[in-house]
Amino acid sequence: MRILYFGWVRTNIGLGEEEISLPPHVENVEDLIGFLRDQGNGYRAAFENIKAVRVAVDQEMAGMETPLSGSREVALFPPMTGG
Amino acid sequence: MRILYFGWVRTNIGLGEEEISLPPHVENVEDLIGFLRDQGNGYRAAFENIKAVRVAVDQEMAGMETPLSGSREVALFPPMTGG
Amino acid sequence: MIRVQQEDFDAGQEIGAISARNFEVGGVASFIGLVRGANEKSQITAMTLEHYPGMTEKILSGLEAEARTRWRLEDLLIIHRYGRMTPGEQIVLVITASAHREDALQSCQFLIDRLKIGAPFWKKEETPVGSHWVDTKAEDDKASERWQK
Amino acid sequence: MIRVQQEDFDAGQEIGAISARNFEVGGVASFIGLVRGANEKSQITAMTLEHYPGMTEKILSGLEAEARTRWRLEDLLIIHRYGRMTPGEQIVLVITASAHREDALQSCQFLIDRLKIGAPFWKKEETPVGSHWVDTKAEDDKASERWQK
Repeated sequence: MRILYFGWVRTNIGLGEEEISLPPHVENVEDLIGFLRDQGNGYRAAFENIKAVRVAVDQEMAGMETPLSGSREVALFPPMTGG
Repeated sequence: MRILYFGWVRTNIGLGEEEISLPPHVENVEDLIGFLRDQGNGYRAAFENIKAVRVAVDQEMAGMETPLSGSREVALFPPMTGG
Repeated sequence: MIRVQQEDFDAGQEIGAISARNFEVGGVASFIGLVRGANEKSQITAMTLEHYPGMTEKILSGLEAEARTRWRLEDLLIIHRYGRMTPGEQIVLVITASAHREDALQSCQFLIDRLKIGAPFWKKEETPVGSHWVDTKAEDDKASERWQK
Repeated sequence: MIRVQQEDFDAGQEIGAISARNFEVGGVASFIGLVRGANEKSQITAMTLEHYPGMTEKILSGLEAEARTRWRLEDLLIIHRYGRMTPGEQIVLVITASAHREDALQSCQFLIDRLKIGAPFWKKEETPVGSHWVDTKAEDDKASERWQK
């Protein structure tokens, strides 16, 4: 699965994009973040406060419960600051 | 006193501006309109519905009771349609 | 700044000039009013705007002062034309610039709402069947009233 | 129409083009967001806007569609830049055109309010003492919420 990072999620992790083969127990967004958090210090820092993290699954805004089966792309990022 | 007309007040009366020596009994705006109404058909048409007429005395919005003594200029016109 | 003039204006240039001038500006709001080719009832072939020279400038300056008191503005421009115009021509331009977008947007709406019924302009429309003075709209009164403090 | 681009834009020309195009247009509202030279806390030397290619276009198109449903619009343009910009540079342009000024003004405010917290852009400010990601402001959340139906 393609995982994208933006804003300070990206700068904490140190990369903008990666391809990850998810283990079978990762069924939804919350599982994914739990899995990523164990991938190293940068990941731990990025996901320390999950309330501050927003998620899009296949470019649609999603929640912690959103299932990932069949999805191609998940993006994790801080609240948006456009305009 | 200088009297100015705008909008359909002007087109009814047929002129945009005139200099009038007011008789002594004309003390406020209401008196002035009553006086003007007797100056001919165009004036009567212009001031037939006084509620539709707005007044400025020396370029400040005024009411029917506004006194005219000491004023140099009175303008009579329909509700404004700017913008 | 206010300008009352017969000539057309270059809205784009005015907006560009204001947004380029000042590094404190975070947002520039603008509104351009134009002559439409038709209203709800009929086709419009031309529109003539009459105004009250002297009082117009006074009222517009008063609106500028009020907007600058109510909102934090870095810049403000009102251009209002008078005379005869045809459909597609620009009548009025309002530009407000502020550090904060909300101040720019609110003051721009305030100014155009107030101009509609509070500045001494009168519109006469020409249609294929004759010409007539434009009436005030009830919605314009309401739009202006919401700014009453 | 929406455009997401790195290059600067000519706001004046875009506004002029929209107001000139259509005789049904009675009012054109616009908003330009610019990089300020300072915020409440410090001087800003530059700002970088990161975005999510693909999703950005999707969100902006969705906002365009929603605005066109809620208001009677003749035309609508959103240009949003990404990349590094210095103070005074333009970030975003919203233009709305309608037969009626209220529709133009309201939809313009709606779009910029929604863009602020609903489009996948992230701002990083550079200051003399380092760079930092910009936080969402509580007032921006409130501004967007008022458009909830």
